[in-house]
Amino acid sequence: MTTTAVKKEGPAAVTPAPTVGSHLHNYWARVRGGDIGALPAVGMLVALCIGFSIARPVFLTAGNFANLFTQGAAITLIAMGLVFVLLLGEIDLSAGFASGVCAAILANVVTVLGYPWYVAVLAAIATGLVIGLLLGLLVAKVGIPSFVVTLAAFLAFQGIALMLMKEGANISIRDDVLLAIANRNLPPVVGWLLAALAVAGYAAVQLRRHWQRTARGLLTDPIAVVLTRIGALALILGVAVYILNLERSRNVLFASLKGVPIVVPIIAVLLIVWAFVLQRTSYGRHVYAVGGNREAARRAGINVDRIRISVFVICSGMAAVGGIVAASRLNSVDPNTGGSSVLLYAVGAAVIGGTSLFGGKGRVLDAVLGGAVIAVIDNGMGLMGYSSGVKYVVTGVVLLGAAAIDALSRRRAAATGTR
Amino acid sequence: MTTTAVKKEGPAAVTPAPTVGSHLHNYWARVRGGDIGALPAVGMLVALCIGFSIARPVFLTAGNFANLFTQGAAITLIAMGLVFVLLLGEIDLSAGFASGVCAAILANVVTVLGYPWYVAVLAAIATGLVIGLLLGLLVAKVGIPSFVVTLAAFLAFQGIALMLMKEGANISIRDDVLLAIANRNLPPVVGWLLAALAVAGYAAVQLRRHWQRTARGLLTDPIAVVLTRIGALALILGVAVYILNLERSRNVLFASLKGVPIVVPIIAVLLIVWAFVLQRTSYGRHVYAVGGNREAARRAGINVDRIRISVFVICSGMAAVGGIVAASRLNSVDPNTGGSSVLLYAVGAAVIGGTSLFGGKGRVLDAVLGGAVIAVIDNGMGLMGYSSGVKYVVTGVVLLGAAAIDALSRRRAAATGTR
Amino acid sequence: MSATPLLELRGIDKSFGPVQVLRDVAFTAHAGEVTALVGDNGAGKSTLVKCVSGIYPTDAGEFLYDGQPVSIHGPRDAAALGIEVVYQDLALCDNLDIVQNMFLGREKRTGIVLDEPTMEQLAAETLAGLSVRTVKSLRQHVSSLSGGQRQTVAIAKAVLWNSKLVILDEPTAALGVAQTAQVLELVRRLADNGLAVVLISHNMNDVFAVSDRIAALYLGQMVAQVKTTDITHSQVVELITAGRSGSLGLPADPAPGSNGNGAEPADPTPGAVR
Amino acid sequence: MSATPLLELRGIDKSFGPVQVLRDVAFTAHAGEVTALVGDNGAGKSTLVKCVSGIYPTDAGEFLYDGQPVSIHGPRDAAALGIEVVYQDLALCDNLDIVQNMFLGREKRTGIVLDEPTMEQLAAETLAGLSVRTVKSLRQHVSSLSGGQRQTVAIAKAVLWNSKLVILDEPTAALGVAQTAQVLELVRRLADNGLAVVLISHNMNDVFAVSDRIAALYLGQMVAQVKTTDITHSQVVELITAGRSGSLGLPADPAPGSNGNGAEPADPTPGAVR
Amino acid sequence: ACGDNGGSDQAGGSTDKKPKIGVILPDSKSSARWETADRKYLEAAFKAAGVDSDIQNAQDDKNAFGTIADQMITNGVTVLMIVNLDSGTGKAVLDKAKSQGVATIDYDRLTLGGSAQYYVSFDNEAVGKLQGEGLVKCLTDKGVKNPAIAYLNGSPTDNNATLFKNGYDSVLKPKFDSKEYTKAADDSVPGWDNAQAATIFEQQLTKAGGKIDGVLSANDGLGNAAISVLKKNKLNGKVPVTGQDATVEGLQNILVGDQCMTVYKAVKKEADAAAELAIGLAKGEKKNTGQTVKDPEGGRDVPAVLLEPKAIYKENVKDVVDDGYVTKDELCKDAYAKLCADAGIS
Ligand SMILES: Nc1ncnc2c1ncn2[C@@H]1O[C@H](COP(=O)(O)OP(=O)(O)OP(=O)(O)O)[C@@H](O)[C@H]1O
Ligand SMILES: Nc1ncnc2c1ncn2[C@@H]1O[C@H](COP(=O)(O)OP(=O)(O)OP(=O)(O)O)[C@@H](O)[C@H]1O
Ligand SMILES: [Mg+2]
Ligand SMILES: [Mg+2]
Repeated sequence: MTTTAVKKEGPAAVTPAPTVGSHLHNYWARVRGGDIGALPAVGMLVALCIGFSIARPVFLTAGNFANLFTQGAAITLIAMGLVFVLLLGEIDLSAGFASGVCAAILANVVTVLGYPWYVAVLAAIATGLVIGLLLGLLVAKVGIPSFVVTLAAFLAFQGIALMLMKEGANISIRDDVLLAIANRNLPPVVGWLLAALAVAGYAAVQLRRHWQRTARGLLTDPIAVVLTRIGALALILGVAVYILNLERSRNVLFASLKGVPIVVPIIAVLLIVWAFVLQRTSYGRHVYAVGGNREAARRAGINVDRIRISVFVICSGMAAVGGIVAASRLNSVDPNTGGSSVLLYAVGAAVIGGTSLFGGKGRVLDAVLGGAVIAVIDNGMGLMGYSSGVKYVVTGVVLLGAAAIDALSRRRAAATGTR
Repeated sequence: MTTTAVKKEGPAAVTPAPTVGSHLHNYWARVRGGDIGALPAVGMLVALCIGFSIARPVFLTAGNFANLFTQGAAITLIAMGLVFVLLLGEIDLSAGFASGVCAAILANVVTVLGYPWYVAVLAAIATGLVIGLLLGLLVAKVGIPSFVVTLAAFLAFQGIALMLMKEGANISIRDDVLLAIANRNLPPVVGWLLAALAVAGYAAVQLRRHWQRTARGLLTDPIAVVLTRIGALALILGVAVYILNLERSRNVLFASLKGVPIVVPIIAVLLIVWAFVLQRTSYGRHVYAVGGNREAARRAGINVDRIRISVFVICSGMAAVGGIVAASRLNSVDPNTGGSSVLLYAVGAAVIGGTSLFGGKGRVLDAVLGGAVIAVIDNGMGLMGYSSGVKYVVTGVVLLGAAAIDALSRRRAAATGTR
Repeated sequence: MSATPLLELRGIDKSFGPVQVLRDVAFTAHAGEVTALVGDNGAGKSTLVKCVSGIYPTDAGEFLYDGQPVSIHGPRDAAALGIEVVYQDLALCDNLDIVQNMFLGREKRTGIVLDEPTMEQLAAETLAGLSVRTVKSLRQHVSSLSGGQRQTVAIAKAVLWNSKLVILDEPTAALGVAQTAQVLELVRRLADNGLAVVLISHNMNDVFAVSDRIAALYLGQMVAQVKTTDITHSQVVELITAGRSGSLGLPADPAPGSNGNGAEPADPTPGAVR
Repeated sequence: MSATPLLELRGIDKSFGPVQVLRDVAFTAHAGEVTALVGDNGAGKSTLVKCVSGIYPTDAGEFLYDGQPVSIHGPRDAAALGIEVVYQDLALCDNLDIVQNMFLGREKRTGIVLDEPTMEQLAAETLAGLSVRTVKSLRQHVSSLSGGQRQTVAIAKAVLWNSKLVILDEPTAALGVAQTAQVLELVRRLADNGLAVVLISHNMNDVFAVSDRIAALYLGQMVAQVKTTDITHSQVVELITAGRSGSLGLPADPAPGSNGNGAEPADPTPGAVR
Repeated sequence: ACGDNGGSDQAGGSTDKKPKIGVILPDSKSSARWETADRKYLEAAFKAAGVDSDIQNAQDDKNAFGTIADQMITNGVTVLMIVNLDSGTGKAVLDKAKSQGVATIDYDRLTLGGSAQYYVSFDNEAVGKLQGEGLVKCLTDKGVKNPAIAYLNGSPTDNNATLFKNGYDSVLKPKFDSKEYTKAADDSVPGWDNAQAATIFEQQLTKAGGKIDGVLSANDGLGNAAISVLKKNKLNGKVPVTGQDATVEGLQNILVGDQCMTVYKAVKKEADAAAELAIGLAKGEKKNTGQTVKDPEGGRDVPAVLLEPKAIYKENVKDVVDDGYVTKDELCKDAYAKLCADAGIS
């Protein structure tokens, strides 16, 4: 037993407080080292936008920009919920049709039964939560693989949607509030107010954190970097709100059309809420832990079953929200709502954003970025005027190209040994 | 350094050569311990068959038994290929539409261009192999996640199929050989011959192995157990061939209808070939290794990229075979061939059979058993006469019930700590 | 040490399928003492630990904790009783960083929000006490740590809490000279503070340096549990490798594998394929 | 030992993103000798090994093998040169059994069919030579093995082949007393048979028992490579923990972290979140 | 032929702009006609009139349908012509177009409660009725007593399938009620998927113990699936099968005698009529169609052009070829040359 003298509190204080310069330097080293966070997804988006703008200049108009949000909203919302399930390395094939079933409940309650909109919305979301609970119980307690459970649910929900629609008819939605969700815009002033609020809130959180850490003597980013971040957010939001507040009616005589689409604050709030849950609460921490190493999580005393059930509840709940938005956008619900490619696109959105299908890696923001990529591709392809065969092919190729940008920029990660 | 005397060749000879009794005892201990192999899938099948036979006695007729094979053939073949991809923990969402594209090539070559059937079959399979090569290169060399690559391919292949069909028209297949694949039967004698050949081959392999191991003094199953296994196979094949050789024409005056459907030997041969590849060649060993621990495989000097590419080639190649069978069955190819639920059912078949989506665990037999489960459900549900909504729901519930049998019987595995 | 032991196991049996790994194992750990658990590779030490911490259910046997019979159905039950374990296979989440792993399952919070600064400070202090000098950042994912660094994180994680029984399964296997010394010192300190400590190790020097009692497992059977002062280095090695040493251990000969299949000391014999 | 070394490294640099782990490392291994590579936790030993075996690409530096410059782009290149490695993290496939793991990548075949009986026999013989006594069946999945059993399989896997250079990264960390003795004996035997052996270990007794030379890494720098007979136990410990000992090692003081960021011996400092 | 005027059309009045017509087709899987016929004829008509057009297909995806509509409006179309996937989605699109001052036409399918200026269509219920009548005719020709009928309906989620079914039910239900016919089976085929149709029919046949005397299948693809199963049981030609769309395959099946009839919709006429109205709207003219259809939901009389579908039997396959809907080359390939000659197709 050699008892070497070990200095207890070593040169911790020697570590220089990072300056702006060293921060940038470290960031650049991280990027070169492959730790690039959201950069590739943003890169994909920029590349796609540039490509489509060149091919079809109309892509760059304010009207098209506003369209993007409502077009991508439903899939993005479903993808946000799916991120939770994917974080555990599970899959929910039924999320698409679950959104359909919830939308069918919504339509039945509001149109057929004639209840007010908020009752219908509550009923739809409650349905989603119950569905999720059921799926979660089957996966966690009975132990059937989630692929099989949700494949069975995928079939069953199709049937339930059909039955709720009386075997094929569709149900229209006439309620103004519900229709407004995906079809109306905020008054320009409200848009500005919300943007200001968001920036203020972000600034408060960031600065508080900075001061708190500095007070405790912990390593923190230099204040200039923090301020730059706040400024960047303000700039982005400002530009976006400005563009969305431009008049985009094709014919002002008929109707005026301007303002931030109502779905935008809905997505933004849900994004903030779920990002908060995942990053700043112990529940979120446990989700990552179970996804990263289920056995380690169990040994750490985490109630793994409860976490597994909960993610299915969140996923189906978000699917319900997605279903409501889809119903609002289409003014109606039919047995195919949530069907066709909705599920694949939603999972694709999460994966393109950077979420791993093996669990443990992913963020809610991924779903939004990936959803944006898919919405942009869909939107851009809609302007190209191809026949359907060609359109499918080009869409696939564009998607692949976008993913290749991501993959190639992440290759360095593999090269330097970080996973 | 304590140098403890260690006996070099310990009581190895003391280990008693297993008797039939101890073999059964060990088997039972393994079953109780959760190591149950194909038992749950077989259990599922038996439960389903009993259920449907009670509900609809016609389920148990020879004619319906024969139908099962042709109905499940295409999905089973695609699932067999998917097992390879799943063994690596990858996914191929495009397998369904790949089979559609290959079928379209087949139809175009044989019907539109008028080449003989073997040229068409070769062209279709070659197309499958090229598709697989492309997917594999994108996944292994460019590094895009397989979900994204094959989602893009899923879209692109839909488009290519449409384009090959001139944007939507069906192409009929009138070639007798091609039509025979899924619609004709072997002469009864040939059926018996093939069955005898299969039993003889199995016996030869098993006995040779037994003698070889005994000669080397390695632990081996008692000869009685080996003989029982051979006998069991002979019995099962005998009964199956006997039933399939019964007359099943609705009206013997019109035409006679008996014999083993031609797809059966096709599936059987492919099953044997792929099972051999996975279990008895170093390629198969490497597939398991890469799926179990990619880094360990790499460190063992396995060319991981080549393995990853190869599984996509196999998968798309098998998809091509599935597409050919599907085209034969329908006498035509349409843009939806390989679409709708084909992919989910095929992946589901593999997973229900016991293949893991996380890689490293699965057998080709799983695909066949899982495919049988799905075919039986589909077949049985077709006899129930439900309306579509109810049918979807009941199908989902039945699938879930079957999977629950499996999950519950595997629970002991978790309880005793084996994974 | 006539006081009731903090942990007492009686007649523990554990099989995996046809293979019996623990048979009729008795074991005690006293508060204020370091009990060393020794045994050959595959003797069943880690399995015994996992039975105690509720990871594996036992087939038979009794658990007494502080003299009271208890049943432990999972790691949560064990944690509730104040049992902390450092597992041989470490069980860290590779996708989380050092601080996140150390506080996993017991995060510090203010309201519902995680209190990261506090956790970071506590983690830094604990690790500093374990002589870790090459960790670049506490926000590093554990997947990028060296073998010894991982082990240190696992140890730090277990000793952060106020527990009554700490079990360490080969905690110093991957550690350097200085770090090993530090951990052994820590083990002694924990026991001196009144905790019961169980230390599994193959290193006899370490065992004799810190332990008060030694328990020896041989092929799944507990062959001796004696005071460290009552036994010599070479006696322990004999117990480990042969199951007995003089009057200690298994009764003299009649073929060690007489009472059952599967557990005789056989050289690996080629098994039947499938 | 004036002959050309079998392996010679010169000026190896390796960084992970912003963190430099190896700087200007020189290292030699001679045929017929056991070279012990020692260093503190996180010193960079395993990283160096992985650079040699082609798992990590290096940022700079030269490899000479048998006097010839070579470039190793992956484990396959290393294997082709006759380099076998037992990694610290073992790298076994949990879903394969013992025999399958031992022959992974180099299966014995007759025609295209795997020759299972031969592999099983060879595996049984190799394992028997390593004193493994508790493995129930060679057809057991490695996931169900104890820590020490896993390690033995990894060692057996590496020594099955006719190689020229065997590198063992803490091979005895999880092994029992008898098994450790057996492995050290094996290490010596390999070197006596003319192979070059590199042994990484934290156990100074083992190092002094079998090695001919000792190379010490300190925070990513090679501070000394000397004959075992020319150095004492405590000098080695000093080299490991302080980077120098008398005339050996780093030049006397002016702050060890003078030539770069990142590698100074800092206690873990709370890193910035994100 | 499209997109060359994009980008600059932010400001108000659209009257002085070059007219541009957007068309949204529903899918390419329920029927091949949309991509193979409608697109071709519409494109030709627009080209002849010298107006720009943008024809897209929603691929049976309602979300895509909405997106395409957004994109066309953004792209500056002055007239939007839609084949709705269902009335709800259709209405959302029509309303949006209206609020942007874009004129609209319901093509082939009426959007209930919608706001389109015109409706041009074949009557889907009439199609179903022709199918029902065709089956009765074929069964009568065969002289089957108390025939057992199997239904192979279209997709359960497709409203048109429901309309077809209403049509043939109106013919056959009375016969079931009077015990003249027996209904052996009635199943919908998810997504009009032919492969599933084959399994479904095979099971119908098994369940009925082989006693099925007539198959009412909703289109030629489903019909062909049923025929493939019948062939396997050597029952083809003995059991009449219906169809729709007059596809090459369907017509060939009719020539061989495996299929009893199909319903031919003279798509060219429909396309030409719709194109004419659209071009008129684009130029700001209002045409009188002379006919209206009552929208039961909106209570509006929609000016309409209604065309008659036509039943095709072996005898009048020739009519389809004469119309140019399919070419003789496609239809009378190889083995069919003789059959074509027999049917008087030259
Ligand atoms: N899940 C399992 N399934 C089957 N056998 C197992 C399982 N886990 C452990 N074993 C067997 O049980 C025996 C005891 O294993 P254990 O891990 O408890 O040994 P140990 O005493 O900790 O050894 P070491 O010193 O090598 O860590 C070994 O022979 C091992 O192969
Ligand atoms: N992939 C990686 N990314 C970032 N840092 C890494 C990575 N791998 C290793 N490191 C860092 O490099 C340093 C050296 O690690 P290495 O594993 O080589 O140490 P070691 O000498 O083998 O230590 P031990 O004795 O504990 O095994 C450590 O500080 C470790 O945190
Ligand atoms: Mg152990
Ligand atoms: Mg190391």
